[in-house]
Amino acid sequence: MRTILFLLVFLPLAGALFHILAGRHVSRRVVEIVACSSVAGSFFMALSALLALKQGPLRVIFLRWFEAGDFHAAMDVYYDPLSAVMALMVTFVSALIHVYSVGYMRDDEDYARFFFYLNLFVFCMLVITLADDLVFLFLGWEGVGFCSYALIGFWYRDEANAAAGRKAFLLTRLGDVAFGVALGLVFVLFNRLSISHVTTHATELTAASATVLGLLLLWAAVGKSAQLPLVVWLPDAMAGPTPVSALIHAATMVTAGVYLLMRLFPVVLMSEAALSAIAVVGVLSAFYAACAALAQKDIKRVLAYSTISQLGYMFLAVGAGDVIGSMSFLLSHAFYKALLFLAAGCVIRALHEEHDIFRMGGLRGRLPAVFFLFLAGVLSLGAIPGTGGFINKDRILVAVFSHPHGAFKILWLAAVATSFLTTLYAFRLLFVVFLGRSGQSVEQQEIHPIPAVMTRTLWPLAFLALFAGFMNLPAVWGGEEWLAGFLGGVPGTVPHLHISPGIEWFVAMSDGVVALAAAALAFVLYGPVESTRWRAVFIPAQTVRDFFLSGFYLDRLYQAVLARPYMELARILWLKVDEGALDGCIAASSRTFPLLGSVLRLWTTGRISTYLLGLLVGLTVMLGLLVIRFYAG
Amino acid sequence: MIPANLLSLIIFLPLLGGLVVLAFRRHPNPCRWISLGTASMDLFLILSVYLLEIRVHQAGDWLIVEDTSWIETLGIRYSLGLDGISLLLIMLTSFLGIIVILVSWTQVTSRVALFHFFLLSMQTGVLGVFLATDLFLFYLFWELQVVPMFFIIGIWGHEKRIHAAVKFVLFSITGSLLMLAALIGIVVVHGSQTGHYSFSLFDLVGTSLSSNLENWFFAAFLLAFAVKTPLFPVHTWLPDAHTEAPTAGSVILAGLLLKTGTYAILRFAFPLFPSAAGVAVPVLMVLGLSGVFYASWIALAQKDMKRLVAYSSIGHMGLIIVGVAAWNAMTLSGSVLQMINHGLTTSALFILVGMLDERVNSRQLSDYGGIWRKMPVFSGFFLLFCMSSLGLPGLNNFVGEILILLGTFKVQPAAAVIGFMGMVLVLIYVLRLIQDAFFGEPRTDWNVRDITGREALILVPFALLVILIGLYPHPFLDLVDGPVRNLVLETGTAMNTGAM
Amino acid sequence: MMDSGWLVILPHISLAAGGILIFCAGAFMRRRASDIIPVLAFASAACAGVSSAWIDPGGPGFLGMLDSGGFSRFFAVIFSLITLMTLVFSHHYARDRGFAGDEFYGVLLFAALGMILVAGASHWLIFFLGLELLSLSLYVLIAARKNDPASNEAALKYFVMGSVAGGFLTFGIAVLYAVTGRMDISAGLGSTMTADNRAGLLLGLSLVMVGIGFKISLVPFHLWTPDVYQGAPAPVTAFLSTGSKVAVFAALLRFSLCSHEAVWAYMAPLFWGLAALTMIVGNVTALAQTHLKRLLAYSSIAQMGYVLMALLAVKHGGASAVVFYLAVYALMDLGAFGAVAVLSGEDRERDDLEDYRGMGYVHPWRAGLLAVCLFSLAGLPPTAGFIGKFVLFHAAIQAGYVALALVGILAAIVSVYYYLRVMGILYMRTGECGIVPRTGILGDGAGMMILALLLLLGIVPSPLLTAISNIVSSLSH
Amino acid sequence: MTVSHGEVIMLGAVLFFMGAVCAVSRRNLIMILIGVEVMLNAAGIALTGASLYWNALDGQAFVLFIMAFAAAEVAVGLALIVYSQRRTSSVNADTYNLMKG
Repeated sequence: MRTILFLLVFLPLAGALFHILAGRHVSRRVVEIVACSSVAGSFFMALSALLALKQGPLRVIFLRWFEAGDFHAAMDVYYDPLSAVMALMVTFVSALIHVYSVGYMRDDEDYARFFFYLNLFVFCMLVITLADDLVFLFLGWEGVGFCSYALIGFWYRDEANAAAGRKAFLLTRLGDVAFGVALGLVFVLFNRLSISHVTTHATELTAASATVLGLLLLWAAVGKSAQLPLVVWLPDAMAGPTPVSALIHAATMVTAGVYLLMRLFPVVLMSEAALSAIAVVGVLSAFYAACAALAQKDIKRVLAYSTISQLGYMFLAVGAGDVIGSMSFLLSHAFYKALLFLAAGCVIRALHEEHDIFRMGGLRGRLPAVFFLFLAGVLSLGAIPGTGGFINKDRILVAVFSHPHGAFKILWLAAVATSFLTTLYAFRLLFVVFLGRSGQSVEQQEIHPIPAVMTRTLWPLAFLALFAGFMNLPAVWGGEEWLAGFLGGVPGTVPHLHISPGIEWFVAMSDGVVALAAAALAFVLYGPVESTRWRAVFIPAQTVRDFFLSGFYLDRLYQAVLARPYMELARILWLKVDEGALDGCIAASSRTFPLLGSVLRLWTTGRISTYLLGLLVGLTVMLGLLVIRFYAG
Repeated sequence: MIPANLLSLIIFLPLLGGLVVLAFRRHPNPCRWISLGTASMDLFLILSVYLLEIRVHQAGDWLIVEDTSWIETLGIRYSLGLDGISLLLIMLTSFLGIIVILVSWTQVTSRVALFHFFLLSMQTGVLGVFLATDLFLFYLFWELQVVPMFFIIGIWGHEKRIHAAVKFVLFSITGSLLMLAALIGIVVVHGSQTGHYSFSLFDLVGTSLSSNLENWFFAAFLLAFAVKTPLFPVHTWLPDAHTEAPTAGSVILAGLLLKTGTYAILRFAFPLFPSAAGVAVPVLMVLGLSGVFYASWIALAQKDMKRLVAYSSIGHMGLIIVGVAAWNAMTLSGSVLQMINHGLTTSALFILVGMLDERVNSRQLSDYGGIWRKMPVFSGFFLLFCMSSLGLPGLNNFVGEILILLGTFKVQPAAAVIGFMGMVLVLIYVLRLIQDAFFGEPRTDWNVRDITGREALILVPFALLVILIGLYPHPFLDLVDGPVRNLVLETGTAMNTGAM
Repeated sequence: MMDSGWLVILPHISLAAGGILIFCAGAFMRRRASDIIPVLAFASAACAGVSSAWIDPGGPGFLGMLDSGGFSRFFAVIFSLITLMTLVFSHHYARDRGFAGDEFYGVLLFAALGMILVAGASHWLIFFLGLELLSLSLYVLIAARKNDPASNEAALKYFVMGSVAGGFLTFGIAVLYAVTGRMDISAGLGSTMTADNRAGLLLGLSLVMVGIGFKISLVPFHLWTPDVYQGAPAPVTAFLSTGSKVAVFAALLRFSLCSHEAVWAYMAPLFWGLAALTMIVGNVTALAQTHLKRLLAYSSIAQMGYVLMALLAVKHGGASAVVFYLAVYALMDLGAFGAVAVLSGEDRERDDLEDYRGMGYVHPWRAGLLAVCLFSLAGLPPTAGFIGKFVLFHAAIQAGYVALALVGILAAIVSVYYYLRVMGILYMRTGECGIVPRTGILGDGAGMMILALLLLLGIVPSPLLTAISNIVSSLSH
Repeated sequence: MTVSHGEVIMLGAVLFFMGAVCAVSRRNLIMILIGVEVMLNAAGIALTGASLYWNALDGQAFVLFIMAFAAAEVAVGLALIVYSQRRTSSVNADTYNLMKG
């Protein structure tokens, strides 16, 4: 088991090492094989580890990392059902995306660097998933941030891409500050930084420290998962290659934030305030991003905002106390969002790097396979009853609705509204891209052939996107809630929500109706049939659309309030304070001495009379002092 | 098994080599080879100490001591001592000693013999500082290291070199002369109390001073060390010195000279004046953290790459000061390790900037851009060291920083929180550096080749060490563990009683 | 008794005889004089040095007017060395400039005799005679370059100043004698202070201090120093700035040690003020100098301030610090002015700082000598000046003069700036620094010896320090 | 009638003061030299008086040496002054200011 876990974590690292050391000297094929097989190997290890998880949670130390005083950091894993499921998902999606990338990066010269980062990313993500020691987890946490930075800016020759990477790194690191502080707090409170230790001793926390810790963790998660107010980096992150967007900015890394909250849920659970904060942040982000997604023109940006929105649901679930709901939503989101991104990647590739959805249109006939794949993703994202997406979202909404705290009803309403918007933009995307009138540019252009490896890898994802949710089919509908049962052992979780069937039915019905209504509206507005009248009613004015398109001008706000003053102050600090005031003071005081010197040298007049006078004056002063002394003492 | 005056040999071997080099005034290549040989021999000696001695003693107290009479009339002895902390630092010293010779191999072409003489004598000075346990001897080495640096900056530097060199010396001297007064002061007080005039650190520790006097003495010591460290706000010599110095000078400055400042605080200022130090802890923390913020902030606005790295240096050293001020086993270990880390990372960055300068003859960021395309391997190294500089886990700086910050959190949570925030500021300027220099399209048309074999030989050890310390710092931390425990035990308690 | 008396004055005799012989040679051996005279001068100076170093007369001599203890003999050795070095430095210098006659060498030896007398005097008469012999000789030496207006002006200034200061000194001695009735220095100064003699004692001492302060250029009696140093031929400047200052300071040290505690309590604050003023004014004024010799002049003024600071500690065991520093100071200034001498062109003195640009590479050894001397003056390791400064500050702080020590430290910080400026000109600038002057191997050899001594004393000062502390302890009893 | 010891010293002091003022205030080199002579002679008078008071001869011996020295000094000084005067045709002390600062 130890070996399995070791390989699970470190196989991708080995791949990464291979790429960086030998990648430039071996053929492309070798690099591709090593990259894919290391991740695939990791997937099989995850699978076999899952099968071997019978004996309960397992803590394995690989390496004593560093020690000083009473502090110990180790490279170790804490393998429990939650991390097992997560690891399985991560390795599975990663493996598929690696394979997809082989096709996607076929024409790129810098493939070795690409696969280095990609493999390294998988390693770091697995560390986040499995680590027991929080410092080790932090390694993964920062590591994925770095990989994300490097991969967003992978095509560094365009400065905009590199800038997007920088922005992502920066904003996620703002969150990491809270992680670091949380580390400190945990260390002080528990004297250990082990997740297994912390979760088992969480009940010893006082309410105040639990709240502080919970809020710190929330802030850390907000940074990683691009929630309000640190959302602005994720849409820009779409500058990276599409597989990267799919893997890092949809399926895995961005979920690390919410995963952290799940992993340390017993701590969060100790604080009512922290839970509420998590829920509120989640709902707000979900609603905000759904609005923004409605107005986007760039296919990947729609999906990016959608990711933010869906992550909001996961936060909401954690805030409502339903870790299992959040986890299962996370899983199914990973599948359909990866699917959507990858399919979008196919579209983009086919249309010669075209991103604007209004320049696409009518692709159903020309890319039928991609259309069906995309459709599967949209159905699941739009939570159309009968898909996995619906089942998972339903569980969250039930949990929120039935939360004992009354204010959660408001959150539920907001969530339902968001749900409406979600389905609307999902179908908008589908209709505009695949069913709408074909865009001008697309008409004339040849469709760029898509490598088969790209589309074929998507079928398993499509299957899982549609049906993974059934693993958690509630008992009301005859399900067994298998996943919930499996995750039941995770500390702090509530495997089965014991709710009256009436409420369950009510929530499910309202949700379903909302989704179908939204889909219908989308058909009316963006469907193949022109309907100017409806559009005039429902599509808001240009200013509102711009407002949504720019993500509520949040980006511009931060630029104006934070980034630009910071730059400006840096210059002022440097030129005015450091070189001006500080150094200037010292320079001035050092200049006074030569000045004094040139005054004093006037004393040496060169004339003997002055010199002789010096003798007399000196004598007089000496005698004068002596006389004073004489009579004084 | 170990010769009686091994430590002296370690200290003075480079100087000896330097004198030999002077004889080859007209033959640059023999100069380089002799210097390289001397420096390697020194490293070999130190490593053999490490390998032999550590097994025997398991990093307890003082591993090797040397004590001979020197100036009897004043009670000054020639006494050297090696413990884990100094061992670690002299390893760094001799390692960088070799590196600077390699770095200057093609960069320095005029007055080669003199240059190597100064490099090697510089090394002697720094080694002496790390090994001296007699206060006078320490002071001698402390001043001694200034002189070669003055010439290295002043002769082989860039345009405003003389100004920078003079500024450097004046700052150093100002601090150290005041320290001299305090140093004599404590010896005199100790002598009048015990009748035994001694400059030995071991004798002087525990001298009971009136709190007023102790505060003054501590302030004087601290000023000298703070200037060298450099601690905000007495740092303004550093950007000039770094910008004007040749690469080797910058490496020595950042890698070694700055370390002597923090080392001396740890070895001398705190143990000698514990209760004054206890009082000064908040001040030090505030200054250290201000340094982190202030320097990191300013670094963002820099146009000159060397200046940028110089300011980053100030920020990193500020964090080390925070660690020293917190004075517990974690933070001290972290600080010592961080000295090594900073020595490696910042030196590597200076070397890289120097290599660019050598190729393009410019240090202005605006002249670069798109380097990655032209020099991928070089850029990879650069990225690695930048990531190390911003404390990416898995690389060396992280270990030191996390130890310092977590350890500080136990004592002074607010300071630790601010320290964590500082890490964002570091990120901002590092990313800007990478972005402006390496990404985008080249702004000027220059044609260069990627790194040469010699350059790879320089960079690979750095890279390996950066990763090794990041992933498995045990060999380093174990060395520090024992001495740090002693320091905490002896000085820590006295600090607390003083603070109360 | 008789034997011992002769032994005491053996160095003096050898110098005096050397001087007279040289004059005779100059008068009677017109043709071969230029070969013989330097040899004669060298031999008699060496003789004086050897005899004072190795022959211990075992008791005071010359009717008890001349101290023959270790203290005097130590300084006699130093003066012999200074004279030897000066002879070596001036050998080519004087010949090239046409003043290498018998008068130069002979007077030089008499000046040396004056120094030995001043440092060894235990009687006011000897002190007076030695000082005036020294002064008169120096007037002549400074004017050695007859055709050089600067040299002439320097001599004139030194003469006028010196004679007026001498007048003060003489009257001071008279007053001291009037109130104490003793011509013996230690007896006179050591006499207990009463209400009757208090005013007279202090008046007399103040007058004597004017004379001494002039000689060792304490501010405000220092104004002549830069002019005279600049105008005098470089080897003479070396001699003047080291020999006469060290000699007079040695005498001052003796006075201080002898003086009664009560007298000392009055004088110490004066010294405090003089020391502070000297250190500050000397160093600050040096900052504005553009001529090397003037810069060194101001530096030497400041150096005396440091020594005076340690002199305050004389009652607390500071004497050995003073003696050590005087020895080191002699080496440093001798080296610095000697370097100017050997670096100077044939026609004119190399004085403007700009003339030294890049000199470090054109004449590495000579410029190296200058550089090491400057480093030593600045108090940087590993030179003797570093140890010397340390010893001085140590003495001052140990005696409790912390404030003065801080003043000294601040002044020292200021001083580093101008020393480094010269260093920057020597090594960090490039420029034409003119023709290579001819200088014999002797001059360079002397320079190397000074350089070696400075470094050696910086690393192993212990033997000298131990010796000095023995000497000084013998003096104070 | 006898002059008291104190009065002799007083005479010396007055003379010295006059000499010192002369030396310091005059610009003429010759006059300065004369002032110095007066100062030296004042010292001689004081020494002689004190010698009589203490009833010891060493003070008077000292005076002899002062006289001898004064002669020597004048010899050297006049030579210098004459030489300088020939060069600049001035005996004003303040004309000699080639070097200053």
